Amino acid sequence: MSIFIDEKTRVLVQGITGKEGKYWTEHMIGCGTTVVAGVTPGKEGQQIEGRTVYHSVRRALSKVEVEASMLFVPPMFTKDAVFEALDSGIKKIVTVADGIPLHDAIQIRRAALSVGALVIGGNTSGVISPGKAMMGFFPYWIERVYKPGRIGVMTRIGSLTNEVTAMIVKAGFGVSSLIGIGGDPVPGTRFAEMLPFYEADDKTDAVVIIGELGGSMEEECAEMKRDGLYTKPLVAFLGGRTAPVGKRMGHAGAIVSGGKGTVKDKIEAIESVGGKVAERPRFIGDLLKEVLGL
Amino acid sequence: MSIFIDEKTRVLVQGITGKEGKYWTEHMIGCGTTVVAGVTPGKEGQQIEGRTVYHSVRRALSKVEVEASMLFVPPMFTKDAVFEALDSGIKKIVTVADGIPLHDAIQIRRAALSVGALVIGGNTSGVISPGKAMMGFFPYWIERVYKPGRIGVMTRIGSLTNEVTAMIVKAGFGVSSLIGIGGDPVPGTRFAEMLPFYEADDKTDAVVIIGELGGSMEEECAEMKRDGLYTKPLVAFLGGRTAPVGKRMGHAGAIVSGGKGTVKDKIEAIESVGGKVAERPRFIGDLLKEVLGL
Amino acid sequence: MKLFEYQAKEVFKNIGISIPEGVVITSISELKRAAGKTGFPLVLKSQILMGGRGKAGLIRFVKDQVEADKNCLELFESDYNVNTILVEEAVGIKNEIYLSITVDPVTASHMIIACSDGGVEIETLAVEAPEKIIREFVDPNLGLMPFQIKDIAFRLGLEGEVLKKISSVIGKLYQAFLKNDAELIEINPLFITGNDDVIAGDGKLSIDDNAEFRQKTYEITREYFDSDAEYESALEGIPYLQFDGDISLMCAGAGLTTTVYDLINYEGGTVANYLEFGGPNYKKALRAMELCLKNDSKVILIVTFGTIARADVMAEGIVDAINRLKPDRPIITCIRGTNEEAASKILTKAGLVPLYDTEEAVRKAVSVAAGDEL
Amino acid sequence: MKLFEYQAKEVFKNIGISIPEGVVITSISELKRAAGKTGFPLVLKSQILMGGRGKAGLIRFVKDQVEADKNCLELFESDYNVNTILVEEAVGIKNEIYLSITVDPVTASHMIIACSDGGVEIETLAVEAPEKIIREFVDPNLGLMPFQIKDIAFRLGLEGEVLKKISSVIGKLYQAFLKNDAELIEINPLFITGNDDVIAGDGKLSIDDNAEFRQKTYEITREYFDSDAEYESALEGIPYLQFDGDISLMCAGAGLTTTVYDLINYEGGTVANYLEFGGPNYKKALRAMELCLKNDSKVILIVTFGTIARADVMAEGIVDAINRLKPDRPIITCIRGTNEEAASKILTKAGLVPLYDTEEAVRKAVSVAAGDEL
Repeated sequence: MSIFIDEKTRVLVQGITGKEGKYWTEHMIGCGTTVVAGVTPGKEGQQIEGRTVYHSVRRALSKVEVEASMLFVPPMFTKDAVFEALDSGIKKIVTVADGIPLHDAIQIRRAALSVGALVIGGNTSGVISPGKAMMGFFPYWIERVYKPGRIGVMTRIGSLTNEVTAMIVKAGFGVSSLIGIGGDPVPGTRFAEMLPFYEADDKTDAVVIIGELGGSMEEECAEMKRDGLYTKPLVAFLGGRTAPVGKRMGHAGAIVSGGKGTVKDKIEAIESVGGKVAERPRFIGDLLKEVLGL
Repeated sequence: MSIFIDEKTRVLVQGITGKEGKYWTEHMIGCGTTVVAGVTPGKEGQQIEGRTVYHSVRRALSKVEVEASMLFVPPMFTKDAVFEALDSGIKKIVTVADGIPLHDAIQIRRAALSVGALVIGGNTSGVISPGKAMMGFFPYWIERVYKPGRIGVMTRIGSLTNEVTAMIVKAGFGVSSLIGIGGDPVPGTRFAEMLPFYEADDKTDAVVIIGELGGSMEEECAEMKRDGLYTKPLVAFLGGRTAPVGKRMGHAGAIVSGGKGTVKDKIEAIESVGGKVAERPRFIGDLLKEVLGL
Repeated sequence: MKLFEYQAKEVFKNIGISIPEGVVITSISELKRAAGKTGFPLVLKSQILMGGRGKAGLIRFVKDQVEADKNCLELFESDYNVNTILVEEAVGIKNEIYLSITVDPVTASHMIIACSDGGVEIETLAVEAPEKIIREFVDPNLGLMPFQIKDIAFRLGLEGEVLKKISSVIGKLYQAFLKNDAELIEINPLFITGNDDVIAGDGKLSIDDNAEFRQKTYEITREYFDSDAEYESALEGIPYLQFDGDISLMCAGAGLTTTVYDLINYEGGTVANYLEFGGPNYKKALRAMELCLKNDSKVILIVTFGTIARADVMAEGIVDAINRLKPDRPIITCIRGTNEEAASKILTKAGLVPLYDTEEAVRKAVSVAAGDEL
Repeated sequence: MKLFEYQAKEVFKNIGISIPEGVVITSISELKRAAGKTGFPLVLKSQILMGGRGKAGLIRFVKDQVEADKNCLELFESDYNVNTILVEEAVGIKNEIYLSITVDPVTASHMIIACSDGGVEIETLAVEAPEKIIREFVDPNLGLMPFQIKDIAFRLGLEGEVLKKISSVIGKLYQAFLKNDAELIEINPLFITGNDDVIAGDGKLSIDDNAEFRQKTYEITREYFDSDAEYESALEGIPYLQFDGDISLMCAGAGLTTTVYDLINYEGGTVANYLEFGGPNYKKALRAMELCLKNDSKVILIVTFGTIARADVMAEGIVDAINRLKPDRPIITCIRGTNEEAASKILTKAGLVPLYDTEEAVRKAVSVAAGDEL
């Protein structure tokens, strides 16, 4: 079992004929992903990597079975594309778009919640179950980063993911499933909402979350653990411990507001429920060994 | 057991300080209804019929338990009042407003469906379980019309309800629960959605629906019966058998459009599943005796 | 409220949907100037609300001024109460599309209906080619999404420029539907011209009367109605339909009135007018009776069974109306509901013989209309 | 994009929220005319984006022209980069309310925050009187409903005319929030005057940069930024923050850059600037290095671990930048990710000593900044 995606998950690619869509569809297939069809309005009948392109999600679904949809769609059209996928009953959606308008993002998440769908992203590299399948753009070919294993990873920060995952692998572990929640202020799905899947996954021994200042996603994970809804070990790396208050350092989501969302708060929350926080990426390995009793 | 309301149902009255609100609250109490509080913005602290008035539904619910809300609110404010009740988690709402804008009505029904609430109306006299309780404005004091008994009644047509119910009583029957769905093109709840309650009600032996030309509510009841979701006898009286096509005779909902919704269609649908349609109100009694084997 | 074609097209134009070059005229003297604007050939379109204007010969294509004058005169002088004619350029058509938006009460959605066979009435299409009718349901809280528009366009078999233009029309029509609190908005046909231009060939817009308070109000004029009596009663706010039978109905409540209408037909009687003075009008007995008396009916049948519309108040109003109007024909009453005993006394005192059973009252009215004594 | 107070107030005014009489000036020569419009006493409000202007003495109440001149000059000549002053009438205040709208990511709602203790920063309120903070969550698909507005007003303890006026302000502020794709819109304080008028005493509006394509664009000027370098890099689209330490960061990816920033602090180093040239900027090594070189930093630290941002492309860009700019300070690289082997060759060939471990690179940079050899 994998979280979200494995080699059998039937994936549709929306925006498959664009430059990014084409390029990453090839890599997704290369990684083992079962891409079954693509969608680009006006391009029905084209073939990309041997997959048929349809005008719309509905038309694709009238021909092929689909479980998940991968969106390579510009930010300003992402809301429409997500709603199109939801309209067809697709319950797993990944959007890598960087720059989704905030007010669109709110509606996307609202829609996902209302039908019980998982929308991952935007502003993410996507999801990967190393050795099995990938949706998004992970450099799965760098083996010292994306080695299969038994550690679940969730991340808000694309650029830090390679860094931290490399440390996990360096310590002798591998990754079961990695979910890139995305760096936007309003991601479609939050850390805590994915934890139950890791809890139920017999291929995951512990979860590492890669977070940063701002928002409350790390605190929500701590709550899940406190409430016993997640019982496996939890290790975190958090960027921005020394970040100046009020400055927007990078992600729009990474800003401390109303006195909430400091890394200090997050560390306290996680440690108060028995989780561990690594001060440096390098420490992740030791903490994992500690919590797993190795 | 009664449908929707009985003497124990705790009822809130929104718009209680208005002329209609006051008058009918008195009658609802007179009929046996448990009215627990009222709401009129700006009138908190007033007493109507010994019930405390609150500024808002939330404030009322912070003080008293409520199961159903009765709205005496003008049509243009009805959408807001319904949403206010839904916001507080009230799942049974009756609105008598005549003149709710169509686009508001669509949103009201959509909201009711999305949270699984029953919104009865608008443009209805409400609901009554004779001898127990009433929400709306039924002349329950006319005993030759509102006699308790074992026949369930649902109606789209206020003005015909007294007429038909009188015939049911004249034939020796009485009414278990009467639901006035309302005469608008988009009522909050449809006949077919109430049928399962009558099916489950051990105090109801048969259901009489009072319908008319236009729409598809009667056909939907026939479908329920065909699909076995409603198994008790079904008798209908339908107005507008001889109505000229395309003319709007009364209710906005009562117009034949797209060749659909003629009384002929409705009769065929009901009779095809073993239901009976009375040509005249007077025939209702005989048909009831027939279907009940009396 | 149903708008005339030219009014609907004005709404279309304001929201950016192309319409043919056209001029509204109300007399033949304006025709020449109008034709100067549209050029020849042109189309004379009678502005009445009745459906099937084409079949009734109320839309005329004309080649030149002589034909135009002749046809225009014929239309103004027809039996169809044509007071306004829309003079329009004749558009060169490659294709016609059907497009409309209404609501679906079952799913609580806005419903877009489209069909590649435009120009035909949707009722006909529904019977003859139901598989060609495209329905798209829109969540009113989300509004029409671009992917839905695209899907409609693809299902219509469109591509290229026409696809883009019709997509734009669908989006705009939806905006107009919302903005106008429309019960129905329809373009049928939507022309696709030889140059792939997309132009509204006709227009229907029915505005929800209940939303009047937040809508532009159109002045109610005689032209909206089939008869003077319907116009007059509309001004009064009393629902009224004109027929040409013997019995004037003066009932309270739409459903009860409709049922009385049925029962009269069952009994072999004929209805002179449908008039419903229930609800907010229950105190308007005088005005209602006046309207009934304008008919050549033989009897007035009054049936009510009210709750808020109190029986005693209605009875008083009726007696007052009789005293003032001194009706020249018999009146049969069947007044029941709240305070029916008081009503009974009022009517009896005034010399009427109140009945209490609807069917009995109907039979009486039919027999009186047939010449029997009251 | 954060707007200045006077810009936010312009938005308020356009949507019908009252603001004090006010004039924007950019030089002291305009003051007299402005005062003529507002009268005395008046308020001089420095238009800078920094919070806590009151505490910093950047808002001055003045009684007459002499005081006004003196204070205005002081503000323009302060260290706070004050180029614009809003000259406003002094409003007679009975009461102050806090009001703002933002989003709640957890419930996917719009969130209205109100408090009867206006004039205090919400962060302070959150700590000192959390029970006084009113939160109302709005379903973005339904929009703010009247009952919610009423409820906020009742919870604020309002009644009568003031309740009506503040209800209206809440509704309008919500419209402005939507129309402007706002991340945050805030009126703090919202004045209630002695006459029960309701006037926006201050205004904040932060527009979502991602929605720029559908929003009015405000020209980016130097006044929005704390430093020339931040202004210049913003024009370039490169995220940049000015500090005054020794190490220029030139990293790819916000999170990685922030982590490198942390690691430098852990190691006792200091950061000269935060610069992030990842994502769409990964081909802008030349421009990024130019910006870094404007600092008095002692070393440039380049850390990347990219996927789409290919390591070889970035390495080429860096080598090109070095060749062109001939930097006067050491450069430490830690370039990994897609095509890292090729990158390694390019850097080595150019005479650099590429590192592959972030911490090692950070330690190196700190030691070099401290005077050690490369």
